[in-house]
Amino acid sequence: MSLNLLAIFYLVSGILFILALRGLSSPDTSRRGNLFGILGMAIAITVTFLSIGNFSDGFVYVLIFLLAGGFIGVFIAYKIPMTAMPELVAGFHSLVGLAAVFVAISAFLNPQAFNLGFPGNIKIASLIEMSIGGAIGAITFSGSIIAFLKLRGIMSGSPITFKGQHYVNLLLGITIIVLIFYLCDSQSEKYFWRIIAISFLLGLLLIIPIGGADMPVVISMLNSYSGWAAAGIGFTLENSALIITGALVGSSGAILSYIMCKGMNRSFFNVILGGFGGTDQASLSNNKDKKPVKSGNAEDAAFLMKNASSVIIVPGYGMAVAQAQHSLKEMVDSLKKNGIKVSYAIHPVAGRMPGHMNVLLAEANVPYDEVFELEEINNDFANADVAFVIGANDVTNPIAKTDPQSPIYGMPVLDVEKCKSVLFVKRSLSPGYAGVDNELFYRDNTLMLFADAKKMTEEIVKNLD
Amino acid sequence: MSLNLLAIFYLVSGILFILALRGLSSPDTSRRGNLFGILGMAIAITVTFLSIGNFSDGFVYVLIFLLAGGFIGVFIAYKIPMTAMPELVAGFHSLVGLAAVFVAISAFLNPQAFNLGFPGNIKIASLIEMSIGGAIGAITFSGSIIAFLKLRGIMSGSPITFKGQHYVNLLLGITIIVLIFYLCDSQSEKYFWRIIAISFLLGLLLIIPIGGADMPVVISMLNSYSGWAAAGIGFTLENSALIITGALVGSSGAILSYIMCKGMNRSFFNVILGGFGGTDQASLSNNKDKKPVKSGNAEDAAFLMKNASSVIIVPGYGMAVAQAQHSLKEMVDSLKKNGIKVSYAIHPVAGRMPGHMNVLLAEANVPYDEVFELEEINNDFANADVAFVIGANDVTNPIAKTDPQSPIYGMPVLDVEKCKSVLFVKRSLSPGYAGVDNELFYRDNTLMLFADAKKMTEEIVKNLD
Amino acid sequence: MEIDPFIFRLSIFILSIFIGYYVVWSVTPSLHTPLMSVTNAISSVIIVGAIIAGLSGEIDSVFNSTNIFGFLAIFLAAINIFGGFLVTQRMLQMYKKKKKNK
Amino acid sequence: MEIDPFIFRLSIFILSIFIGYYVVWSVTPSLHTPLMSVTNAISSVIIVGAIIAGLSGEIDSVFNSTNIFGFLAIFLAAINIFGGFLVTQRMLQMYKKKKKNK
Ligand SMILES: NC(=O)c1ccc[n+]([C@@H]2O[C@H](COP(=O)([O-])OP(=O)(O)OC[C@H]3O[C@@H](n4cnc5c(N)ncnc54)[C@H](OP(=O)(O)O)[C@@H]3O)[C@@H](O)[C@H]2O)c1
Ligand SMILES: NC(=O)c1ccc[n+]([C@@H]2O[C@H](COP(=O)([O-])OP(=O)(O)OC[C@H]3O[C@@H](n4cnc5c(N)ncnc54)[C@H](OP(=O)(O)O)[C@@H]3O)[C@@H](O)[C@H]2O)c1
Repeated sequence: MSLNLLAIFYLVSGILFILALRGLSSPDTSRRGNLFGILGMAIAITVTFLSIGNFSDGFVYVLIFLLAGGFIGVFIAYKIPMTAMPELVAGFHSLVGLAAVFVAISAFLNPQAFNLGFPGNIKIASLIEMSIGGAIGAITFSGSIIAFLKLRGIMSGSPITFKGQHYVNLLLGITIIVLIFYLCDSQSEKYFWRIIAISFLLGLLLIIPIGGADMPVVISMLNSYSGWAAAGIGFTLENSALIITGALVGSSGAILSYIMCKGMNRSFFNVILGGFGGTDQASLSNNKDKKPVKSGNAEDAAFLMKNASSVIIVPGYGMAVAQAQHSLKEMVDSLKKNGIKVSYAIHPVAGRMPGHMNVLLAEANVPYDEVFELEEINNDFANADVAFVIGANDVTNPIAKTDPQSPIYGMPVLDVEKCKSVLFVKRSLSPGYAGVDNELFYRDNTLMLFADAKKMTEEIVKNLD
Repeated sequence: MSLNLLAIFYLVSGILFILALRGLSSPDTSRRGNLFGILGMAIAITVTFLSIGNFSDGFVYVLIFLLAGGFIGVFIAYKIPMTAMPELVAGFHSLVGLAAVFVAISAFLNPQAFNLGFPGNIKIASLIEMSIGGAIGAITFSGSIIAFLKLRGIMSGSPITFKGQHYVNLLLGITIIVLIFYLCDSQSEKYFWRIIAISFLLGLLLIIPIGGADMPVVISMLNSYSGWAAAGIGFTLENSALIITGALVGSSGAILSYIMCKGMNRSFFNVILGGFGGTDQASLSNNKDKKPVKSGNAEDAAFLMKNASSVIIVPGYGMAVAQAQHSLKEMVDSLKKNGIKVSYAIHPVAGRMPGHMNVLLAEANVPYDEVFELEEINNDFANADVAFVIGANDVTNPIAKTDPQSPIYGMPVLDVEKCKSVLFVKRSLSPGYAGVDNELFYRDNTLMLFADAKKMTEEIVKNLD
Repeated sequence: MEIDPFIFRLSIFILSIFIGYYVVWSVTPSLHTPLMSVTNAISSVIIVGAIIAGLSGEIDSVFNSTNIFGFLAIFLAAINIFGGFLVTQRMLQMYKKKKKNK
Repeated sequence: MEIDPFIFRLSIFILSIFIGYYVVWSVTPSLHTPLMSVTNAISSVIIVGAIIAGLSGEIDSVFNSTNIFGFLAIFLAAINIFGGFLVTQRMLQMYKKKKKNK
């Protein structure tokens, strides 16, 4: 296949990836978008094969590895529960990162195959590109592994900090840059291996100090890194599909991190510098159990909601932990059978990753046009009878509106307190992710339902029948 | 200057143009955006000079022509009244179109200067690109001239149609394509001139049948054409600044035409195929002067508004015609002094070009945060006391919501009739652009103020003091 | 063998169309009139071609049939550039927030 | 003299960053989770490099120190491609409108 035709096909596959992301602007077009993405990938792989045209033994092995990987991928994709999405994405990122490292290594060891020169005499520009691609890939790999372990609970979620760690990281970063200089100068293999090794180490050190609950921002940031790594390799391979895709993924990850930080009203550096959001800190809340709270059981809740004319459901992280979305849907269905108007209010950072609640509700067959975003629904609380807050906490905390000292001050929150009555389903009075006490628990129009979210909704359903 | 450096500078200027358009996403950033645009243009011009490096006589003449044109441009920009924007844009488009034609001609006559080969032996690809660029440029030129004449009132605004005109246009279009083939085959100059000549003719014939009031859509479409012409020339000159800019302008114009057509609830083809929106048709309205209307004078209007607690102003084309924006602002100021809440409601297609009302109000120093778009304000009419409709008609016509036969059926309209009372300032009962009678004139809570918009507001101001 | 530069230009063209699409949809409707005038101004970057054409003749014969078109194109494009950017600036200058006004 | 292809690639890269910026802001927040998984899937287009690396050895010695890395990279990227697109499809399949549900 001519180089020109090949370039056009790679361009087409880059454009198909753009269309894939574009499809996500609405659920209706999203499935078609995903198909565009698959098509783009199929084109890129096929033309790469054709361009080599080497249908020998090697080709068979490529197919074997491709299918083996594909098989594992399909298996994981079917088995994974929706609640494990954050870990899954982290795990997948680590693979992309490692793949980028391997491609960079191959390019270094066998530059002829990529038209980059000869071992010991590689073009300087290519050398720089492949070191950058490899280094970012390595950071992505080891960082994602830590993120994965923390999210999976294999490693403690608490931030592990030590004095001067930021200086150590800075030093490592500088070392990598210096090594790239040496590599360009000497073309010596040992520098290349050192760059990769130090990058692995840097990835570990960067993510270890960040608390488990901050992992979503980290994942998105690593996503962005994997994009830049791909773009770096794309320059090495002179491949526009990789360059376009890398840039897309790079900006997408960066924007998502930004959206998350803004939603939590924290700066990106505050997250990245670490030491926040560990589980220890979260339990360090003050003056709790001091004021009296009204608590009730499933029967009370069922009674209240049956007599309401409109109910707004506010799901949060606890719903995900308890996997309560299916029984919640059942509850809503039986409320609707009683002629009660029910809608869902989703805060932009409810749960632990962007869009977390939406996926879970979609999994439970909740139609997406019953699910509203903060700005769409916040005025409706004043006219609703009951706010049913299930496993959410920070996203309802009015302290964000009043106390400039509070860590969540300035974050927009759902005005559940404007409802006639508020039901809180959670297991205790302990605070949520941000570690801030919620004064709503102690209000007169609040009824606490202390229980696991799933058990509680199941019981409410029984009481509704 | 090396070709690579030159290419980088052209890329930078393309990016600056992107940032210029991006700035327009809010009035705050728009001025900086415009400066980016100017900077981009300055870079493009400067590096072009440097790349030629021919500081001889020719250079002096270039400067003379540049400054002469610049002087005229500055003069026009300072003198033009804001109400003449539509004509101005049409006039400017014609110049871009003609410039594109001239560049294409130079490239054809003197291909060496552009590295395209030699006269009589020009690269086929370049020949195609320059013919397309030249043809689109010529269509843009003659079409814009007609649009300009119609908008300025020099030529009758009524659509001039004859049987089979669409077939004639189609034939001309095909002829152009055939001539391009011949040109590539023979490299003969005569075919090139014929392509340009027929394109001029086609431009005239395409726009003449379109009614004067549809000109804004046409202008935007011609804007889009001028972009594609620039991109075509950009391929010929292998210049990325031109390619990027051409694509930007091309899509921008197309999207604006689309927005306008959607706002009027008409299809693009309906507009382009012509025969609609002439002044004759507009006066052909039925059953007017039959039902009784309540009409009042400035005193009545002043009394009504003085006793209101909130007033919504709905400006339309008539305000632009009467240049009433300044006295309107005065009226609003004196209402505000009386403690009355006043806001402005702008329909997306109020006036005769997108954003027409906004510019005029901005000219009269109305702060842009008092000006609301249809979706933002439409619910407020129900709670307002007075809707002051000044020179608007179609955009308030409730027939768009009720009568599927009406030409404006389905267009979103401002719900002025929900106000306690509605004041209409216009000179007669004659309909607006769409030629449809407005039943609001005959309602009980409507008071007609028959007068020129400027005179009426001036009198109201007197009565308010 | 190298990839034909035309293909790169095509890529740039197509990607720019995407950008144009997004960038224009993000323009607020109240600035649609300045948008029309500024796109008109930037499309006169065609002056680049005009300058090359104008300077292409031999040094001694400044005006001949080929480069006179270049000079004319410079003239026309310059009207647009200066006129377009200035009138846009004039319009944008008028868009003010409430505070400054009271 | 021709323009260095690197400059074209740089243009493509920069323009794509703009597109990424706009395209991602236009994604509806309720689809942010699928967005994360699909961007992960498409970033495995790096498999293109892996395939070239895997097939670069001599025909007779399929596995040697250089192209074994290529094969490993193919394996890893394939997990992502199949896993990423499928899990995205699985998620998107769940987003339904009211009508179908009642
Ligand atoms: N969405 C994102 O992108 C993202 C990313 C990073 C961080 N965050 C942060 O995450 C927080 C999200 O707020 P949120 O209101 O959704 O959650 P939250 O404030 O973290 O509160 C979750 C609550 O759920 C309860 N819970 C836990 N397991 C439960 C179970 N099995 N049954 C019932 N309740 C259970 C917990 O209380 P008990 O222990 O008393 O049961 C806890 O108070 C925000 O602070 C946000 O900044 C979000
Ligand atoms: N904005 C755009 O982009 C665009 C583009 C193309 C078409 N259009 C069309 O233009 C129309 C705009 O609606 P509109 O409500 O703004 O205007 P309209 O429906 O055309 O009505 C304008 C009214 O202003 C009155 N008028 C004219 N001169 C006046 C003066 N000197 N003093 C007072 N009144 C005067 C006229 O009535 P009298 O003769 O009785 O005074 C006329 O009824 C829509 O139909 C739209 O589809 C808009």
